[in-house]
Amino acid sequence: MELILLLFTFTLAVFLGFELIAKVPSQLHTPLMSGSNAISGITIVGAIIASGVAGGEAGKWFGFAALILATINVVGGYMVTDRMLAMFKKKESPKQK
Amino acid sequence: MELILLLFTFTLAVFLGFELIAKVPSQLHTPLMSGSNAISGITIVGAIIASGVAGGEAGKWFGFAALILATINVVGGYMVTDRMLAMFKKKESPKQK
Amino acid sequence: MELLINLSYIAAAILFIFGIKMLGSADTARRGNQVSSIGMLIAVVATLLMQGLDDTWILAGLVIGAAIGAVAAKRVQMTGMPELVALFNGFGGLASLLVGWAEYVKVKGEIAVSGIENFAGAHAGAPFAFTATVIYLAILIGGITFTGSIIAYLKLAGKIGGTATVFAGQKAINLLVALFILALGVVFAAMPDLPCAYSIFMCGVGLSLLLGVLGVIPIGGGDMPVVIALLNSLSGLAASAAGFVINNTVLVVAGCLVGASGLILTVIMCKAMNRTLGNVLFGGFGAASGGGGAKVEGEMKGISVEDAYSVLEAAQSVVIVPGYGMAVAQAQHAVKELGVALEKNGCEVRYAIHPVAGRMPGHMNVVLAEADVPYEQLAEMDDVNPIMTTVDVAIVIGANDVVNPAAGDDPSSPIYGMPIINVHEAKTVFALKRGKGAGFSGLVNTLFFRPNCRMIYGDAKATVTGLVSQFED
Amino acid sequence: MELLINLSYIAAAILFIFGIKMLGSADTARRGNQVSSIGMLIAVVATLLMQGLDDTWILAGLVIGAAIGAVAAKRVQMTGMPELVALFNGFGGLASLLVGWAEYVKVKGEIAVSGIENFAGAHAGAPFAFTATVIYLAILIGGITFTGSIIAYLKLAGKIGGTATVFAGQKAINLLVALFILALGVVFAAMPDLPCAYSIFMCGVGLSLLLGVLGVIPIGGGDMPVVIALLNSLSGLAASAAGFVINNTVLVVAGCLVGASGLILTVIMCKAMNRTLGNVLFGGFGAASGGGGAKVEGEMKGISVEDAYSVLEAAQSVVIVPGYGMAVAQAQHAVKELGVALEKNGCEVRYAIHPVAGRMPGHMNVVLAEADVPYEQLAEMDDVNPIMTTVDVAIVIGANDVVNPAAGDDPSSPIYGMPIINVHEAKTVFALKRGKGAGFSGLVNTLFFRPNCRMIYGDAKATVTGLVSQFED
Ligand SMILES: NC(=O)c1ccc[n+]([C@@H]2O[C@H](COP(=O)([O-])OP(=O)(O)OC[C@H]3O[C@@H](n4cnc5c(N)ncnc54)[C@H](OP(=O)(O)O)[C@@H]3O)[C@@H](O)[C@H]2O)c1
Ligand SMILES: NC(=O)c1ccc[n+]([C@@H]2O[C@H](COP(=O)([O-])OP(=O)(O)OC[C@H]3O[C@@H](n4cnc5c(N)ncnc54)[C@H](OP(=O)(O)O)[C@@H]3O)[C@@H](O)[C@H]2O)c1
Repeated sequence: MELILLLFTFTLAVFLGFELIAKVPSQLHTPLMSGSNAISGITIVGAIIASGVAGGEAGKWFGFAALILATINVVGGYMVTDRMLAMFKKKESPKQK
Repeated sequence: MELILLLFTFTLAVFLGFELIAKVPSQLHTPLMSGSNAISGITIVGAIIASGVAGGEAGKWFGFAALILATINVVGGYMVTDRMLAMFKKKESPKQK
Repeated sequence: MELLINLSYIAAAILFIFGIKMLGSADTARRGNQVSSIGMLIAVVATLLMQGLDDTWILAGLVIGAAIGAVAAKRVQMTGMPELVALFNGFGGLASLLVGWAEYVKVKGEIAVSGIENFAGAHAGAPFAFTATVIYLAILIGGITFTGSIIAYLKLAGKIGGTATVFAGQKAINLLVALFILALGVVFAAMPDLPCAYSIFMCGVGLSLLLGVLGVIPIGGGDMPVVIALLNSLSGLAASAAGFVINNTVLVVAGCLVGASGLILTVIMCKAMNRTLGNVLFGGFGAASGGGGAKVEGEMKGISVEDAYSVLEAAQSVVIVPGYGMAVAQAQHAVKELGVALEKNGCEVRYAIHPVAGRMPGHMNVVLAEADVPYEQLAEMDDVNPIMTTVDVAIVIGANDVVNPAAGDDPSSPIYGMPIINVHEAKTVFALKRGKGAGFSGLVNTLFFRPNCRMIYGDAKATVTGLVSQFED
Repeated sequence: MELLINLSYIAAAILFIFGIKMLGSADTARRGNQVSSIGMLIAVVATLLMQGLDDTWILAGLVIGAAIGAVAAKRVQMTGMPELVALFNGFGGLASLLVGWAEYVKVKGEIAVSGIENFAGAHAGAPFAFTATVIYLAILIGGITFTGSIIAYLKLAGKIGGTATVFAGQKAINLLVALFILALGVVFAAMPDLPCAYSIFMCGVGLSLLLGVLGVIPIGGGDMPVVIALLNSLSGLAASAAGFVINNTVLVVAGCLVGASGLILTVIMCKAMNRTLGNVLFGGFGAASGGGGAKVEGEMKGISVEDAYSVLEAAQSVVIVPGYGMAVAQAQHAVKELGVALEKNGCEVRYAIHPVAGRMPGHMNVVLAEADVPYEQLAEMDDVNPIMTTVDVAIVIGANDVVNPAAGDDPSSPIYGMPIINVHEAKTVFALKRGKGAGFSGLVNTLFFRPNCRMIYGDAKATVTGLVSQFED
């Protein structure tokens, strides 16, 4: 039953993902890609669990490496996205004023 | 854990529901309402289970009544929606030709 | 087997998602409805595969329900569809209520045997309070949906007065009832082993039924489509709550999809009438019959069918604005003939469809489609308004509120701000109605007093047929 | 505590949903990114609340990773951002692979102790085959994402040739590798107690890494943004698979959201270039250097900066078309000065931005924003093309493919059908480039041979600065 529910959740998330993105102006393609790349770093949660819980020396090291890599992905991803978007902001602010 | 997953599923379904309906031309409001009303008759599944499984005489009768009502909702709902939409179709077909 | 059932549920949910999505656009709407009905079929068949069900009873229930539903759906007149939807929706709500009730009866029996501490129920590991809460939610939402829909049905079907019934302290009473329901619910969930638990439960049932009545009564009949959409959203939530009760995913998901998309639809419908949801629910709109709005000076000038004919004969461009009265009079076929006659006479004919003309969204589209009015001649309000000043004659057939200029120029009018069809800008306006009756909002229509407007009194069908026969002579 | 963790996960998922939604529209994009980062923070903190974690190691890992990520993100040049995203994405894929691997090592240990029949693992009740399948999927998708992204990074950063590397039988080899991976997976999942299971697993890892390389190598550097978007979608799926492995909802949901929305984004990006996804992946586009397309007759005519200046001085309306070369030459500030000088001279100046000019979508917008070019002067391709015939001078600064008329009039050209900026319709075209170098597609540009086109050779920055100083004198 739990697995079924997980599968259900998965299915709904797929549809939601499809619906969320509709028309995106082309200048936002790169930030969107970069921002959702940061989200895909969610595997950091898996890495934390793996490096903290996984059995054996080898498992732990794998987990640790995964943790570092995933953290780079998350932190770097969000920051670089923010930098990109900050540049757009600068451009658009005169319009808003 | 199972409940949490159910809650997760619920949350995703809420968002998905919001995203699914965007701009609907006003002539479709009624069919859309009627069609999704038919879907809300999904409680028929609950009624089947209740009338088949629920304990005691009282529970069974409740289930049976629920079953009839839900079936009316489902069957009637789909059919009346189809009738409405069929009328639109007639109107639009000359355009398609 | 259980795996198969669950996978079927997932498939059903996917079909519902596609179905709702497709229902939202004209080209795919009909197929969308079919897709979602297949999803429903899958869900039902999968459920029947469960072990230990009493099949005779279930089949009997399915057959009886299907027969009633099918007959009702086939028999209903086009104009009666909205109220039928309301009725169906009420049934769905009641079904959810009963499912919750049946489950409560079962749970009560189990507790009596095993003691509340050892209760497991559908939710392994969850405290009993959770089970109690979702049961209460299911009956609460189901109950409101049921009576609310029934009232909406009665109002739409004209069995009880369509106008808003407002009385002093109404809002306070509603609030009190709601708070009381809430309090009962908290007690019910927190102290499930009270001896009077079942009475509390029954009280909850009764009060939620009452709340449904009280909530819908003060809303004017013209707002019923919005109310139905909202109640439909609620009935989805009721199904979802029932799903939590029996721990069934497809109920949770499908119910919730309907709940969310129904809410969005409600908001969209409110926007089309330039209202907010709060205003619809609590505004008591349409209660003050003939009240609000400035007093009108002047008189309504009638015109005979013959005189109207001579004006129409000379017209180069005519806009026909159908409204609720045309649907009531079943005048659509005559109207179509009038359109053809005018065209033969070298006149350009357009039908201007207001989004909330009639008693349900799309009402006019459906009625005119029945009479085979060519699709190209139907124009949306926004397309026809800009060219209104170039129109020779605007024929208003049984429409009233949707052509009330007060919506545009009288800030004291309750419908101020609603977009209307600006027929008053046409060179001449003919208004076909039986008498001095008001429209759904109950307001006086200043259009009929304008110098460029002439009334043609009488039943819409008779009047239009008269005009057509003039053309034939 | 477990409840709290799980509720936090739901909150995180909701924030991700809002984040992605907001990222899709210009006004909310930045806040959307922040919202989703808060979601991530919540998810991480909630996970740290779990019992029995070895905190020192975890904190060490987090600090190291955060430091590296932050420095890289701060240091990178604007033009280097796409490749950095590729690199990050590769890390994410590798992390998912390692999570899967770690879990496998753990599971293997457990099986050795308890025997495979008694295996329970994260999925109570599920057969071991399921666990094996999801582990395999996680390492497979993670592996492809990793090496694929690294190749994309190397191509974008110019560390390996940007053009497509195509060799005979390439597709066949890729197909073979993919099939082999599949076969290994089936064996791995179906017969998990083979003594050589670990070797099979390692083979799977190795082959999926190989497949990532093989899959991306034949794709031209110009298509890398699309490839990165696709790999991003894959890395989401890898995270989702890892979520199934350790039975963690937030991983499943967030990964899946990214997987689906990334796929949509990929398709949208393909559309902007008038390509299909299949064509991008398997087309070997840009491989035939200078190949396809008709031979061009005529010669490219140069013009000196001084002569160009006198033409510009007389111009009433100028369109500036920036391209990759402008970004490389870091000429944006000089270009802005030129724009100002032209305006002072009474000339109307517009910048025409092609959606795929440069090396990432929005590249030109970002670069010009850096130089404070006024927002109002930026025009989309579709807005500027219709008025192109009225333009006196179009200055093409380091752009090539996006102004290649062959896309519009030469069906044999590989870029035929791509929408371009029709500078060739302007009265005069100045093309600023260093020499006869081709653009990213490797194609000859017939524009440069047209009679109304004059080349101004030299580095874009030097040339533009030269023009500006002419204006100042
Ligand atoms: N469509 C929707 O979904 C929807 C939703 C919510 C609210 N509403 C409300 O419903 C109203 C619709 O406006 P409407 O302009 O279509 O209609 P209306 O304002 O209700 O007016 C109908 C008019 O038709 C006349 N009439 C009735 N029977 C007739 C007959 N047999 N022959 C000729 N005339 C007849 C009536 O005048 P006599 O009695 O003098 O004949 C009345 O003035 C609006 O207030 C709208 O807000 C509609
Ligand atoms: N933006 C995206 O997201 C994206 C995505 C996928 C593909 N692409 C592809 O990338 C290409 C972009 O087109 P584009 O027109 O912007 O650029 P391009 O076609 O790549 O051409 C760049 C031109 O700039 C010149 N150049 C290079 N360095 C220069 C310098 N320092 N000073 C002056 N000129 C210099 C080069 O000629 P010389 O060597 O003679 O100087 C070259 O012809 C398209 O093919 C597009 O499909 C872009």
